[in-house]
Amino acid sequence: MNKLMNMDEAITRFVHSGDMVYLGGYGCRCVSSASHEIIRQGLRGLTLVRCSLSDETDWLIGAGCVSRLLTSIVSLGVGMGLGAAFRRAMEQGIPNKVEMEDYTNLSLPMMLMAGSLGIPCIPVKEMWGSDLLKFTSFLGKDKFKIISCPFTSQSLMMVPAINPDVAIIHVQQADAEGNAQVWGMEGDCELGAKASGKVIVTAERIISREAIGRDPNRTIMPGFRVDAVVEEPWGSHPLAVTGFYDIDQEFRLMYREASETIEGFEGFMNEWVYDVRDRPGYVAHYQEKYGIERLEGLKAAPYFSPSVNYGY
Amino acid sequence: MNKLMNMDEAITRFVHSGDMVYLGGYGCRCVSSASHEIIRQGLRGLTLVRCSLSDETDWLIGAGCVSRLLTSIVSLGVGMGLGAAFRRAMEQGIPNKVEMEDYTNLSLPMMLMAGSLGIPCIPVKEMWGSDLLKFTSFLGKDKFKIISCPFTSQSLMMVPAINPDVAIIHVQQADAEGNAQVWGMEGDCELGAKASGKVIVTAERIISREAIGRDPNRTIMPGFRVDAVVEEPWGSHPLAVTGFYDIDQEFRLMYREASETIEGFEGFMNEWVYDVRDRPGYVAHYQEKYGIERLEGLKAAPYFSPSVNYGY
Amino acid sequence: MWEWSEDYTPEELMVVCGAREIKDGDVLIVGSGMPLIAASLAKRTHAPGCTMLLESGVVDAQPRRSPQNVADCCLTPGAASVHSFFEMMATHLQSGHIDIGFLAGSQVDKYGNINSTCIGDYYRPELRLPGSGGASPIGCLARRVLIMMRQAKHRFVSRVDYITTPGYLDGPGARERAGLPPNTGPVAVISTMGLFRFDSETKEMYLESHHPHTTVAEVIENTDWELKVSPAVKPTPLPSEEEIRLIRQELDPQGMLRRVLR
Amino acid sequence: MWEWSEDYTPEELMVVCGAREIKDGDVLIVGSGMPLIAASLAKRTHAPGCTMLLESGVVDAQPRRSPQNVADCCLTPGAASVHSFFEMMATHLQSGHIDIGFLAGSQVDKYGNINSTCIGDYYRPELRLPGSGGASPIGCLARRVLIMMRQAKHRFVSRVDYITTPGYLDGPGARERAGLPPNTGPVAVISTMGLFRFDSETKEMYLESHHPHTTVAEVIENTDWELKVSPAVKPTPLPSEEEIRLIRQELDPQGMLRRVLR
Repeated sequence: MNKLMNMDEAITRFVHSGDMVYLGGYGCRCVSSASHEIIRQGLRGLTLVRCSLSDETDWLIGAGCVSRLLTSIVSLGVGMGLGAAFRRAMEQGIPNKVEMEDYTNLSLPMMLMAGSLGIPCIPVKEMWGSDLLKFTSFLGKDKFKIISCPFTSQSLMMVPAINPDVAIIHVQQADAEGNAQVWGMEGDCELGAKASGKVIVTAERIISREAIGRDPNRTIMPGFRVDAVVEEPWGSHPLAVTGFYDIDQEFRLMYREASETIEGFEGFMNEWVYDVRDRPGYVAHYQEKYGIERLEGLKAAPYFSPSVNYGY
Repeated sequence: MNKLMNMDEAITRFVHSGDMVYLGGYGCRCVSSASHEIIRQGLRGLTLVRCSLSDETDWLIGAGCVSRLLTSIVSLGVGMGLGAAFRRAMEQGIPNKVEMEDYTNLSLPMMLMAGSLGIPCIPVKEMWGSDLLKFTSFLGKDKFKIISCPFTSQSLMMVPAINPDVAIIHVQQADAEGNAQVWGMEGDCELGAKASGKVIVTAERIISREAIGRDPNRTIMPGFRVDAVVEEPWGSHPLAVTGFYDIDQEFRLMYREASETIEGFEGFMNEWVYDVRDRPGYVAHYQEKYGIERLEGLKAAPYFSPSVNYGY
Repeated sequence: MWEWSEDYTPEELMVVCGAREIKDGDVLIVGSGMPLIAASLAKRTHAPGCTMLLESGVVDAQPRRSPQNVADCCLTPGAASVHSFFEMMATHLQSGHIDIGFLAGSQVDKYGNINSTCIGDYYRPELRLPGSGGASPIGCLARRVLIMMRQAKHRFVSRVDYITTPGYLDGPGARERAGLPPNTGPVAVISTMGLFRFDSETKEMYLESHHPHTTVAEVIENTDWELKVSPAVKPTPLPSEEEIRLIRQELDPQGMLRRVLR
Repeated sequence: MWEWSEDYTPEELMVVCGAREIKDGDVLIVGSGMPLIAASLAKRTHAPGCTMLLESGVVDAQPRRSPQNVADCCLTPGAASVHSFFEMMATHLQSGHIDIGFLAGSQVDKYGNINSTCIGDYYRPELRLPGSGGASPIGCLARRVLIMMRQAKHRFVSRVDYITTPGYLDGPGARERAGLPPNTGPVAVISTMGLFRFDSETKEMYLESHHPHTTVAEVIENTDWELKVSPAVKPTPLPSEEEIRLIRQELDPQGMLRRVLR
């Protein structure tokens, strides 16, 4: 089944105000472009599930789309620190209060994995002794449970499965059915997508079903579990995509600085989100403003994998 | 660290009588050659962990190496049925009684996964109503436990983690440090190896560390978790290895028929295991007996993957 | 339109019956042999949008020969996704995404329970059988289960010696009471002699249609309990010529299916 | 033999101190920045057999530039294995295969507990901090934890505002009582001013050596509890010229480390 559509249609059909939304990406393959469309559509009250959030979460919070955050770390990385919009929301409730449930880079993907496996909960061996157990947010008593291990009789910490309403992942390539392929750092995209009710795949390029079959081990999500496929070159910018483009740190720092004030944040949003219609419009604006050389300069240098034989 | 050694040394150092041994492979990439060495060394009392056993388990049982079997299915495949040695052991205790704990292709890999995650147990949603719950073998009451889900209060079935003493996996390629790469069907090799205390990697070919780094997503086991690396071309024969050689069904049927009698089984073992020193000796004998054309005829036809760019 | 074909073998008709149970858009999990051919047939005829998963970890395989088993390397090249049986069992089946599972076994009973573990006592079996593999989880968790088996009195028994794969256990509500998800369970048994369904009230298997090469009496004779028969029982519709052509020329050119079963 | 170098920055000395804690054969989990450089330095000098894991899912990365973060795409090409932070956290760390974890934070207390979550009240923070990421599980489960932090009175506190990562909690036996694995916990704190260890009896942090550019009194002044000092306290050994050369010319040619910390 051909599930190709543009971003506007994908978000309209599969993401709704109040949804729990899993966002893919870990340093690279971030869902920047999909987040812009969510902001343009003015969705509200989202619960974001994001293990290691990036710029897109800060935009979504600053634009007022987010009520709750299920996450493990909120730094934008070395030299960037916490997002200013995030901090305004947490510390001053601007534009709205955001509730946040703190987990870790172990427990949160374990919870997504439990979701992807269809089981209601899973044991973890960490958090003991930490204040992560002392303070809970919107999950309350369901943040974790301590039981007696039925095999060893020792205390066993169980964390609940997460099953978001919808997952958005950005991948290197997909076909029109939604078979999605990645390489490089994998993040928790597969876990998040498999845990979710609906799945939107955005891809740097659309390839044929035949081309997918030339290397089927790279498929992290088979098409039958995917609801929408969007061809979206530069979809992760200013974050990187292995094999396509590098991180645009200069652009990120520009946002970081602008977002220190509400006016600066709004200016950025107007220029890069509201005043462009879609990602091609965004890329066109970037090129116009900074020149084609800067965009070209981000493109990946070659470092090609060897071919392997799938024959028999 | 260079961990290259021959099969003799790898088995001598890392597999001992009485061990719980995980065997990798699912239709392809079977540990045929390692199993022959275990038989030659006369190990006894092994507990095999094998989700979907193949010819090697039948050889090991017939040769008297095995006391216990933790498995999910014991057919050798369409047209082959159950191994004759397996059946003699189960039905007549020849050469020795083998205790078998029956699980499924869901619960057993879940148990290996729990082992690989370092957690003592994991929920599964199956087996309810089946006689798998009614009859247990050597695990007794620890085959499974039913608890009340701490989140939903519904009954929750927990199965125990498995942590074998040693895992043996056969892969397409590895480097001398043990970084092991596969493609094609993955089976549960990664789960089994990560759940185990020691890991032996046998590989169709040894490649350089630099070559591993050209496609690091294909690594299923990083070298620091590996104890021994054995270069073993044709190591899975008569089972297949994607990209190297096809299944040798004729040879398998020959074994299947021979093994119907104890004498036939012993004849096969003498010819293909005891009377050859190692896998090169086995391959040489094969070539001598059946001709180089038959061996060549098993070699894989080309079906090459496209190269992908890891650059940035 | 299609012409009906009088030239068919019982196994070919079983495959056609299997294909007819598949709706367009269904997600199926199959082994090799008859289920794979049945699913392929459905995909080539009325259900082009169905997705075929192989237990071995392959999605939408494109084999160029009849696979010798579910993990045959010929299933890998050209597939949409290749990983592991763990992925299939845990992340697609256990999470509730499989519409149809095809199962076989050595015994089936009137509630659709299947035995593929042992004949006789579990601890001292007269005959040890392969065991569950993926069968038990598929039978537990797929929305609809189709059972394909050769008809024989010792195979169609009142109560299986060992429940490897739960059908309706001992009747209405038993699956749910045992802890299995609602709206799952066997929907049809396709044998070499007929097509059976399960009564929506009693969950007991009954004969829906007998294959044209046999009779209701013969089916009853080859069933080890007092088989109920649909008041509307009729001969199973014949395969179409196109279906037979597809099976023989494209889906099983090596005739493996026929070799295996004879 | 090596010559000692008088020309170094406090951060370079921290990196050298970190490297010295690594034994050949250790398996380390590191973030980018100082820990990555420290581990790389150890690997290039006395510990060629150590294995470096990046939290982002990379084993034995071969970056050709200073990574901007732990998930920088420059860490992928040439690595031994690239998958996910889940693999690192769950299948290597949680399963007990990590010897050393490097951690940082905004506050550390005398029992080595680390706060990277919030200053002030958790629900109404004066300052919200990044949170755990991989820090808490690493602090729970790695055999030895090394803490690298800038020295300041508001950072070296008697009790952290929030325990993101458990050190020795409130003293001997507390980790084990809380449910953490035995033989784990922080072994050293490396600051801009000195090197600290934990008393084997009391589990309290004490000053082992002050960096040559500072004094014991200065360290005490920049610590918010009554800091115990080793009777054998001495200046931290200087970096070698070779270590400084490696750092400046090969491991951090862009001088990112110095840029970040100043």
